[in-house]
Amino acid sequence: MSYIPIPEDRHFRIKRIGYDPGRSRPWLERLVYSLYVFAFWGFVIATYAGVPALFDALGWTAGWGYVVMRATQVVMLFLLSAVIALMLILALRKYLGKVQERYGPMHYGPAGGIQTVFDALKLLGKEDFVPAAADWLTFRLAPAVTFVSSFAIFAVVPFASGWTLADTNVGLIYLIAVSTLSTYGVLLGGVSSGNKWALVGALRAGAQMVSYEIPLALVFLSVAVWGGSLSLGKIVDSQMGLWNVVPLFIPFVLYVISSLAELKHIPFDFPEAESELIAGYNVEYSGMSFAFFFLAEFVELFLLPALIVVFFFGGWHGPLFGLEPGTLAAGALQSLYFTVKTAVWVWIFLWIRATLPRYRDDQLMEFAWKAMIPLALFGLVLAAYMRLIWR
Amino acid sequence: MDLRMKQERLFDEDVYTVHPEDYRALCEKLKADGYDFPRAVSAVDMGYGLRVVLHLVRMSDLAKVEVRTDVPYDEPVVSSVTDLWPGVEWHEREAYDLMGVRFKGHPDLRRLFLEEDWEIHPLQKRYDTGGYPLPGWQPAQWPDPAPWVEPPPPQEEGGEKAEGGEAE
Amino acid sequence: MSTISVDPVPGRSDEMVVNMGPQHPATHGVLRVVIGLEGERITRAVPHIGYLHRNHEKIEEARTYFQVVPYTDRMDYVSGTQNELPVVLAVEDLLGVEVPQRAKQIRTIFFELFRIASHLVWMGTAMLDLGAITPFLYTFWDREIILGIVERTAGARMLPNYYTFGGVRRDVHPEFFKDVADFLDHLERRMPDYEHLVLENPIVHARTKGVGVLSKERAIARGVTGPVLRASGVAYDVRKAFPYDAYPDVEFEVPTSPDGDTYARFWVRFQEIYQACKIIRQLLEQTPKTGPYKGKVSPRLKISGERYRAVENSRGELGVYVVGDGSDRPYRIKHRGAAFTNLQVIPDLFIGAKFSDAIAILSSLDPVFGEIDR
Amino acid sequence: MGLLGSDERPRDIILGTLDDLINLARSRSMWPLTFGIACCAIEMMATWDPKIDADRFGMFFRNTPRQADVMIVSGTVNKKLAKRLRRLYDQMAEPKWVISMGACANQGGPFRQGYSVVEGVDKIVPVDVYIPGCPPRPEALLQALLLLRDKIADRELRYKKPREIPTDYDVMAEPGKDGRLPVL
Repeated sequence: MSYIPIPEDRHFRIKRIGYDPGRSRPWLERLVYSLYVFAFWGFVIATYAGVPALFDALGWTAGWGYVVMRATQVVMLFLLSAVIALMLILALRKYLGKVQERYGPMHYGPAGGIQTVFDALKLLGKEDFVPAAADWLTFRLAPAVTFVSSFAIFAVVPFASGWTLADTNVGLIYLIAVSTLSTYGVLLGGVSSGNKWALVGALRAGAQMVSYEIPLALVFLSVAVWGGSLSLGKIVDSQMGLWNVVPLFIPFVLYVISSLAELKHIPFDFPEAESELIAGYNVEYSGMSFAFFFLAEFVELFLLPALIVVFFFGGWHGPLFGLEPGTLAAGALQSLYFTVKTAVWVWIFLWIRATLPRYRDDQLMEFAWKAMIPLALFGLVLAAYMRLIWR
Repeated sequence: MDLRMKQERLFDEDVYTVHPEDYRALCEKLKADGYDFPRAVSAVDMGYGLRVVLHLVRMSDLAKVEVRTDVPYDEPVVSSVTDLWPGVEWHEREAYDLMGVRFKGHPDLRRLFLEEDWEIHPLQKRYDTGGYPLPGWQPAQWPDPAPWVEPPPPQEEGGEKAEGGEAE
Repeated sequence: MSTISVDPVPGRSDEMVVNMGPQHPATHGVLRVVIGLEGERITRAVPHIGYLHRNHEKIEEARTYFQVVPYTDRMDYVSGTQNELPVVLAVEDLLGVEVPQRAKQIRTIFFELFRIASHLVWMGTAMLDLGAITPFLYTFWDREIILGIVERTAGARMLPNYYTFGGVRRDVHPEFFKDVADFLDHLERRMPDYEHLVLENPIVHARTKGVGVLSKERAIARGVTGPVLRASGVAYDVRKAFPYDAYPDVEFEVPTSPDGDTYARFWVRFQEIYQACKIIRQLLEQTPKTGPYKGKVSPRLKISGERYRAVENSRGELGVYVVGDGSDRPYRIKHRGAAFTNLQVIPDLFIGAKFSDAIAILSSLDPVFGEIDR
Repeated sequence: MGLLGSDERPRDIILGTLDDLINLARSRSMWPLTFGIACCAIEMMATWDPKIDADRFGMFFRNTPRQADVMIVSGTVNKKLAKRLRRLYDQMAEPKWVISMGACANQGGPFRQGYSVVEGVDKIVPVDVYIPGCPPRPEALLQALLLLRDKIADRELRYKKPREIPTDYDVMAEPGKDGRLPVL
C-alpha cells in the first residue's frame, strides 16, 4: 500500500512515515536535554558550594553576612525552580510526544529547546485578569500560597552531604506542614474565583487532601522510626548500607501513591480534571497567576520524586571512588547521584501521566481510608518492630 | 373498533390514517398489540394542515407500522403519546419546535432546537428557507374526502391522499 | 421535568446548579446539560440541545435530491457515508431502481469502514474523557488510514458524498481492495493492544462497571438503538432486522451484553469493530474486481410518495422519512437521528450518578451533534 | 496587540525591541481553546494527531478561555450558539486571535440561507485568518495557524485591525425581528 503506509510490526513504538525519528534529530535532543540536566547540576553546585565559598572568601560568614548568604541561596533556588519548571514542562511534552508516536515541540530552538521559554514570556505578556465575581485579595494570594508552599520544600531537601538550606531536626514535621499548605492555595484559588467549576475543583482538592495526608503522615512516621530521626539529612545518612526501600517497602508504595495524589497527578488529578471540570481550580486564572500555579505544579513534580529518593533510595548515596566526603568534588558527585535518581523517578511519574486514565474521586477516598491507612499503620508497626529487632 | 381511520399497506409497512381525536385511541390499541419500539415522530406540512406521522416497530416479529393524522393550521393539537413510548419525547418536542404541532399531555413541551423566545415554526411552508414569512401564502383547501374513513359505512380504499397544497 | 432555574431552589441550599457546556471538553461538541449537584452526586439533569441546529430539514427542501446527499454527510460527521444511505435507499425504493450487486457490496464495505472509523474516534475520545490522553492519538492514526483509503476512491476524506441513487458515484480505485485488506491486517494487529489499553484496564473497570445501568425495558421504551441498546441486552440491529444492501449475503453476529452499564457499551463497540472486520473480509472475497457500480437513474429524477428507511449506523438506527410531491425536490425530509434519540436517556442515567460518572456515561452514549441538532 | 495591552506600536527602540520579543513569544506559543463545534472540529482534532502534530509548533489545547490565545471557530455558528461564542470570546484574556475554520464559519457555507445560521462568524467576533474548505484538511488548519504565527511576529501586520464587526442588524435574532428584509 502506498498512499498511507502501514507499519509492519505490531508494537506501538514503530517507525513509519509521519513519525520519523530521523527528522526529529535525536542526537540533538539528547545533547540539548543533557545540557539542561548539567545546567541544573551546575545550579545546584553553585547554590550549595559556590555561594558559601564566595561568602567565605568575602568573610561574611557571621551575623548579617550569614543572612545575606542564605538569602542569596534562596534567590538561586528560586531561579533553579524556574529552570526546573521550564525543563520539566518541555520534558513532559517531548515524552508525551515519544509515547504518542509524534514529535512534540521541535521547531523553536534546537530540538524545541526554548519552547517553554517562549511559553513563559507569552504568559508574562498576557492579560492577568480578576473576574468580577472573584474575591480580589484571596484570588491574587492563592497562586502565591501554592507556589511558596511548594518552593518551601526546597529548604530541607539534601542535595548532597551537608548541602541543604536548613538541616533542621524537625524536617519531617516541617514537610507535613508545608506540603499541606499547597492544598490551601488550591482551595483559596478555587473558592475565591467565583466560578462553580473552580469551587468543585477546590472542594475535591480539600477532600483529596483529607484522604492522602493521613497515610502520608504515617509513612513519614515509619521513615522516622526506622531512620531514628526527623531530620532528612540523618535519614539519608542512615541509608548508608541499605536503602530504605527494602525494609520499608509497604510505606514506599503508599508514599508513591500519596505523592501522586498530592501532585494532583493522573490518576488522581481530580482538582483540575481537564475533561470533567474544564480546568478545575485554576479555571479563572490567566497570565502570570496561572503561570505560578503551573510553576508550582512542576516544581512539585520535581520535589516529590526527590523526596522519594531521600526517603527510600538513599538520597545522595553512591560510590564516591575514594573522594573525601565533605569536599567539593564529593559533593558534586553526590548531587549528581541525587539528580539522576530523581530524574528516574520524574520519568516514572511522566510515564504514569502518559499512560493511565483517571480514577473517580470517591474511589481514591475509599482506597485511602479502607486500604492505605490500615496498610500504613501496619507498615509503621512493622518498622517499629524491625527497628527493635535489628538496630 | 369504530375508529375514524383508514388502513393501507405501503411497501412493507401498515399505514393507518386516523382522525386526530382517535389518534390516541389507536396508539393505545397498537401499544396493547405489542408495538413497543418507537422509531420516530415526523411532522409534515401538507399545505392544508399539519400531518403527524408516528413510526413504530414491534420487537417480537419486527412488524412496522405508521400512524398518520392530519390537524388544521389554526388548531394543531394532537394527544401526546409520550406516556406510552417515552422515546418519542424529544421527537414530539422537535415537531412542536419546528412545525408547530402542539402535543396535548406532553410532560415538557418546550422548544428543543431554537431559542425559547422565538415565535416562528420554520419548517411550515408559510416561511421561506430563511425563516421569513412568504408574502401571499395561503393555506390550501382541506381535502374533501378526508384522508381517513368514517367507520359506519366501511368503504374500500379511496383515492390517494391529497398530496396537494403546494401553494407557493 | 421542567426548566431548571439557575437560582438555588428554596429549601435546597445544599444543591448547586452547574451549567455544563456548550463549551466543555467532554460534551463531544455543543451539548449543554444543566446539572444539579449535591456534593458530587447529581440530583437533576436537563439536557439542552440546538447549539448546532443548522436547518438541515428546511434547506434540504430547497435542494434537489442529488444535492440533498452531501447535506446528509454533514449530520453524523464522524461516520461519513453512513448518513447518505437512508436517503439513497428511500429514493431508490420510491423510484424502483435496480442497484447492481457490486455497487451494493462497495457501499457496504464503505459503510463498515466508516463504522470502524467512528468507533475509533469514540475510543479515543472516551479515553480522553476518562483522563488518558494517549489512546486518542493511537486511534486517530488508524482513522487516518481509513480516511486515506476513502479519499483515494471518493476524493474527500471525511465527508465523501460517495453514494448516489442506484449505486456509487465512481468506481473504486484499482488498489482499493488491496488497501482495505492491508488495513484490516493492520487493525487486527492493533486491536489486542487497544483491548489491553481500554477493556482490560483496571481503572476503566473501576470507572465504568456498574455505572449508568440502562435496563432492557427502559432502553426499548426510550427508543434507544445501536450499541447502547445492544449493551442492554436487546439484539435489535437494522442490518439483521431489515437488511439492506449486501448485508443479507454476509454472515455476522450482533454482539449483545446483558449488563447495560457503561462498560457493556464499551465492550459492544469493541465487538462491533471485530464484526465489521469480519463483514469487510467476506465482502472483499465476494466483490468482483470490475463491473458495474451504478444503476440507471435519470439525472432529473422526480419522486412522489412517502417512505421511511433506516440503516444501522455507528450510533444506531439512522432513519429518514422522505415525502416527495412529484417534483425534483423533496417536499419534506425528516431525519431520525440515532444519537438524538439515544441522548434522551441522559436524565435516566445521570440522576443519582457521580459527576465523574456522568462524563463516562456521556462518552459511552457517543453523541455527535451534527446529527442530534441537525 | 501591543506590549502589555496597549494597541499602539511603541516607537521607542527599547520598548520596540521588547515588544518584538514578547510578540515573538506570543507567536511561538499559541494555545487554542478547546471548542469544537461541528464537522471541522474532527479535522481540528486531526491536526493534533500524530500525522500533522501541531504540538511541534508549541500549540496545545487549553480548556478554559482565560488561558487560551486562539479561538478556532470550527463549524457552523447558529443564532443560539452565537451568543455563547461571543461570550467565550469576551472571556478570553488579551491578546487573543480568532481563526475561522471552514466555509460555515466563513460565511455560512452550505447552510447559508437557513433561518438559524449566522452567515459568517466575522459578524460576531473579529477574525484574523479564514480557511476555506468543507471541511478544511488538517494541513490547511496548520497552514492557517502558521500564517497567524507570522502575522503576530510581523511588526507591521500585527497592528492591522481586523474588519469591523457590523452592528446594523442583530445577527443573533429571530428571522423577521433582526431588522433585515427577507431575501426572496
